[in-house]
Amino acid sequence: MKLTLLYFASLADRAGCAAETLDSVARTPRELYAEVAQARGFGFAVEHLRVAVNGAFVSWDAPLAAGDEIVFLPPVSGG
Amino acid sequence: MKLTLLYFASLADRAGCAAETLDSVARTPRELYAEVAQARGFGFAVEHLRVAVNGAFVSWDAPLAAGDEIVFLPPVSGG
Amino acid sequence: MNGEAGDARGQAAMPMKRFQLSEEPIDVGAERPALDHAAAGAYASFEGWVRDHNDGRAVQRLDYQAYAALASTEGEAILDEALVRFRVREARCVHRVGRLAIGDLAVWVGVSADHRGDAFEACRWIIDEVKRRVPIWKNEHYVDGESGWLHPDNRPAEGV
Amino acid sequence: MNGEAGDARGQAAMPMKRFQLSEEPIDVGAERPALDHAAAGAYASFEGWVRDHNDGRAVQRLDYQAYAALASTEGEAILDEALVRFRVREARCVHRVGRLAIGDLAVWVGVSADHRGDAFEACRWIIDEVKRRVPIWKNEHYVDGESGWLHPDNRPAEGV
Repeated sequence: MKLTLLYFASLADRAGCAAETLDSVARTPRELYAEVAQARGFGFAVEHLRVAVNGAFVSWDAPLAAGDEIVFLPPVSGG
Repeated sequence: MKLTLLYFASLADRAGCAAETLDSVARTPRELYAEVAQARGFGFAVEHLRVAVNGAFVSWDAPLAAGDEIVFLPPVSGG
Repeated sequence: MNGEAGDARGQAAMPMKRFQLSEEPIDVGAERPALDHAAAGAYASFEGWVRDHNDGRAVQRLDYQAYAALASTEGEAILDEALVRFRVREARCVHRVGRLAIGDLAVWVGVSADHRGDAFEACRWIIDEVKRRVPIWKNEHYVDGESGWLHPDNRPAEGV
Repeated sequence: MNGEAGDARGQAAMPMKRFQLSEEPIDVGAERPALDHAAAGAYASFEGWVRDHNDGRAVQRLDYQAYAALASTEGEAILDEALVRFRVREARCVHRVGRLAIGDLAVWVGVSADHRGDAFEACRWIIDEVKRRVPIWKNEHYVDGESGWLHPDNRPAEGV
């Protein structure tokens, strides 16, 4: 199914882009991250990331649906 | 000896004046307060007041000298 | 007479969000009227400024990047939660995004309350939560020409 | 690089007192530059406003009376002590005297520091000490026409 990923901060730098659309068989954010981290060379373990789907935080094992917008969020540093 | 007293807040209201000069034989602020409290009808016990002489906090048993300016300070309510 | 009453009344009078991302310099004076309240005797505020150094390195400027959609809802959730957790009248926060120079105001938090203890505690809690939860990232540009995204790694992300 | 260094350097550059009594409205914007510091990332402030009620009574206005000579030295001592006790860069306080109306700013405290925890703690400590130690008294004028000096009697004066 088609999924959209947005990248921020060091993940965007590493990916070389702010967004991409891909076809994936991943059923959960956890499976998707494993796939993308290998392809893009992301170094973060999932325990150091949060994940959002369609603009809301979700669990790593939440089900994904076609057309979802997924964001892997590295540790924040605002303020 | 001649002493000057300044009054603030409810003590000024009770005394009916902001300052007075008087002759006293009081050797300490404690003795002076006993004398003045009786004359003026002040209700505060010394434990609820602080006392300053010549612009600095002092002990109730500090010695007084002629010409001293004494202030009995009721509990404060700034801020 | 706490924040909940203010909420109910504020639907019409206070359409503005409590949390805002801003690409323009933060105008604290313009934010303040939202916190005025005849019954509120205490106002506590916090401002975070861009420092000229961090971790021993000389900083020249920095960029803040936000995942805007989620940062807005998460920031709003923090302020709404503050109004429930603390006895405060109103609370606001503005966070800059984009390019900032040394001495620029990066984040402002303002809280009004009847009593100063509540104002201080809520203000402190809000800035702590904003720094912990809101998806905003800082890219520091150092005087030596290098730059880097800050991802505090001493604390794993919590919850979901 | 804490307040003590700032003190030494500040003798010439910073002739103004850290604590001020003011018969005029407090201009926070005019006070702020004294707290700017390129190394200070955090600024915490407190403002105390005149409330429209106290202890269940409707307040119309109030007067602050100070024993000015001692209030100035005691206020200054509190701020100097804050620079020693806390890792802050600068700290200031202005307290109004005279007649104030509802919503007027009665007291302002501002603190700059490298880290927010120190800024918050010092700011809170300063306002607590000012309220506890500085000889200023509040005379509340109530809507019903009565008035009265506030002398909190639940805590005896300490020390000397």
